[in-house]
Amino acid sequence: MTRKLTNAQIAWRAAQDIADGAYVNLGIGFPEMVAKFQPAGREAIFHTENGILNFGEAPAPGQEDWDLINAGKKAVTLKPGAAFFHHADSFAMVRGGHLDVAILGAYQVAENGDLANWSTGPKGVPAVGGAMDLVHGAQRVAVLTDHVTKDGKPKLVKRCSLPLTGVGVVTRIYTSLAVIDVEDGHFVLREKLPAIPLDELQALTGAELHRPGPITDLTVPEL
Amino acid sequence: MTRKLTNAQIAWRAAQDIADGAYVNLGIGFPEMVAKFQPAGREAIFHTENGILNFGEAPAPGQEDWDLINAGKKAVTLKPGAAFFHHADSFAMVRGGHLDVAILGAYQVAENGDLANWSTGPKGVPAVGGAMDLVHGAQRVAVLTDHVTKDGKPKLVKRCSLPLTGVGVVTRIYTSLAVIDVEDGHFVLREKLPAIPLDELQALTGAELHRPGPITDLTVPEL
Amino acid sequence: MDKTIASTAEAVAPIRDGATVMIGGFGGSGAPIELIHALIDHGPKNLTVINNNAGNGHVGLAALIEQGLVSKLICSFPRSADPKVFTDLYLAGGIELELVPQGTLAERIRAGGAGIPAFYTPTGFGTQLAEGKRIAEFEGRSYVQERWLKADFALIKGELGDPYGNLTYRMAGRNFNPLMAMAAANTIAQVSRIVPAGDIDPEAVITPGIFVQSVIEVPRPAQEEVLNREEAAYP
Amino acid sequence: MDKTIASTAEAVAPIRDGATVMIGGFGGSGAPIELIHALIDHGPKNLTVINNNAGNGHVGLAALIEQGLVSKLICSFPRSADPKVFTDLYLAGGIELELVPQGTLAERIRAGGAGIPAFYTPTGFGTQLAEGKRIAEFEGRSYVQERWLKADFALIKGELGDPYGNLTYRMAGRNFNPLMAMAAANTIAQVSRIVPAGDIDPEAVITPGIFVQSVIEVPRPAQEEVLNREEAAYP
Repeated sequence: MTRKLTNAQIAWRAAQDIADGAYVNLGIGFPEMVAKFQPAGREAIFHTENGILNFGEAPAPGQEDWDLINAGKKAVTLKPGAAFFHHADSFAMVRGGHLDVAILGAYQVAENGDLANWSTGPKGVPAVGGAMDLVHGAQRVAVLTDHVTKDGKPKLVKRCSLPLTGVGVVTRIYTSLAVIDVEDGHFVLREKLPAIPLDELQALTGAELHRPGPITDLTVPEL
Repeated sequence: MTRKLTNAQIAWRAAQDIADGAYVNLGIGFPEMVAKFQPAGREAIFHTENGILNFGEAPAPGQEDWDLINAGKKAVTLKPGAAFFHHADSFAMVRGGHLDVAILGAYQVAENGDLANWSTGPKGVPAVGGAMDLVHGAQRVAVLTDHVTKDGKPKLVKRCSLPLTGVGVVTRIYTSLAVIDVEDGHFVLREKLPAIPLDELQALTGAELHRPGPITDLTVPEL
Repeated sequence: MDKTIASTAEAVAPIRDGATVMIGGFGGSGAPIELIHALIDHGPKNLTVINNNAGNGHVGLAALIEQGLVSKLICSFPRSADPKVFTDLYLAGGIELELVPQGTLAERIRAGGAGIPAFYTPTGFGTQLAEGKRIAEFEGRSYVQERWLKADFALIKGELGDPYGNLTYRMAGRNFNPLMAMAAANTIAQVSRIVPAGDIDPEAVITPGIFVQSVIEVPRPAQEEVLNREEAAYP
Repeated sequence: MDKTIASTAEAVAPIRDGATVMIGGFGGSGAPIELIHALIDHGPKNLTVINNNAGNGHVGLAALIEQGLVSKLICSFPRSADPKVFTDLYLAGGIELELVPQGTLAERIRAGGAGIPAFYTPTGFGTQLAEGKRIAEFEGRSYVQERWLKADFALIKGELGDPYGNLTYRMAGRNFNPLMAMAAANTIAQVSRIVPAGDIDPEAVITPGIFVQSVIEVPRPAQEEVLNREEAAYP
């Protein structure tokens, strides 16, 4: 039985929650994978900070147009019904609450919804991009993450120790082991891998997992 | 000898100070006449609050397009090089200091540059339009006005008694008798009609007319 | 995705008593006359309306006011060639007026759409229209704090629309329409023509569809100025 | 009116030591490479540069930094495929960095252009990037006060330009360019083609000419991404 979801599987699970017609911003990197798992019959319109709505997949190699890129500076294509706009209008969409879902990566998420995903501390060159804007305004702010760090420490914590991206902003967390909502300052467990016992999941989580309702099996296809 | 300029002559005089290539907003009504006296060889680009740059004269009767109007809701035409934009961009041009000249009418102008031109008091329906915006941001804010009210009272005063449009905003006043600058809280007389003696002009003005430099004859063609 | 709706009546049906409704247009240019008339037919009461003006003659916004559906108007310039409907009601104490400088009105609406709860502007400083407002100094100059404006609905008028809600506008009919589209929870756009997705060049889109909830085709829309010259009245 | 200028060298000649210069583009898209290279040839020192990024490889903004002309950078994301030039200089203490969230950067630039000295945003509240900034509550939610950004010069890249300075942009090359045009005292635009006045549909103009001081035609402009794949370096 699956003991841990791959990044693609986490992205697949997140994609199942995107409603037909939703406006969605996917963070640079791993969250970008969500786009390819959009369920059939449900159309999501993807937004990128640098001024495109309704862009599509990467072009074939050699077909790139470097004025047609996403926030990760990767070449994209357009779908019918696309639109271009400048950066102030783009972030009006974000900050003004017009996006339905923003999906980001995380270093840490706290049970009060605080997110840390832009800086691992004072060393190196700091860079924030649009993350601090994206956590405000979208109706749902979801996080995709491994349940623990590479050395096995919890990424879901009582309080973030790393520099914050936003305060009380995360609404749902899709991890390699579970689906967890943030409600009233608590982690609420919604789904978990059948192979992971509850006490083991709790031990890998830095704050209490509340269970006010039923816990569904987290089942994801092989990808 | 001319004892008083007509409105057209006041507008003509104001037009002589508009430099080639200037971006200009003309207030509704009497200031709109300035456009037709633009000196030959000097091109002014006219801005209207409702979102046009580089509009031209009224179309022939019957040729009006009611989506192509100015801030006074009069039909206009376009010149080559025109542009349309929305109201927020239009007032970004105004408030952001991008206009060279705004020319407005006045009920009263005070020697400290205060302008009252939107309300004659609490009775009736108040209406302000773009006047309070236009007095901020343009490099020069000029006023066109009769020197006195219909019943002979000064319109150039020590302090405005009517509700203000803006505080310390007017830089030059073109009246039916004179051209007066506002500098350091004083009226500075620059030009006057030769037929009007200085003491008579002072008597028709509600605050002292300073004369730090030469006073030129205000000469305007018959129009 | 298909945001198109068959009729103006269906489009305005969700607008309830007490709603705040932004209505696009500057005077008659860009004014969504057919949507306003559909709203009159629908008949919600105690509306707060945000528009630059207060209507003209007996059609469009003036007719909405004349039918007694508007309890408050937020505008910059409630004068026109024939502002009798609003003037009479206002002087009789039958309608509340919040007067806002035109540029501040535009910026407050944009702020509502952009998630900016407040901003500072030089406009209005030292005037009656800044009374009671917070003042701050930046680099020695005084500014007035103004708040965002949002609405439950926006009724706007575009030229082309597509099923995604992307819009273009006709000449200076643009005015407040793109801003109001941003600032309303539910933006209803009448357009002269609905075209298939992809027919509007993505570079030519003025209002991206994310700001629009419904699109209704109204071919050959009425111009308020023309209706008033014909002395039309609605209903 | 004719705002066209014959060469990029002539266009950037007024830029002096210590100037604040906004440079359009997001990564390489919409980046005015030829204007930046002309600025390197011109060679003013101690520039403060505002751009979303910190350059990539050894061309464009990265080359400007590599030549030692930039003393401060205001940006949101100083990372790229090859940010070595900036990274090395920053870690050696040779360049000052003001890090600004991307949406706040865009809004601060727009505010500079629109005469809005300050505004409130939810972005950054409770984070390091809001430290020392004024906080205010509106309807129970906390917001950070941010100030406008203006510049002495903006170097931007358009697609079409006309003698009045009206501009269009190519696809997502639009990004920060129209905002920077508004916020700089002197906006210099390179365009792929200068067309006669009237050739750009007034409804298709993205940057009205009032925001632009000079227009230079640079046919077939270089793309940073392509130059870097060729491992180009400037000068």
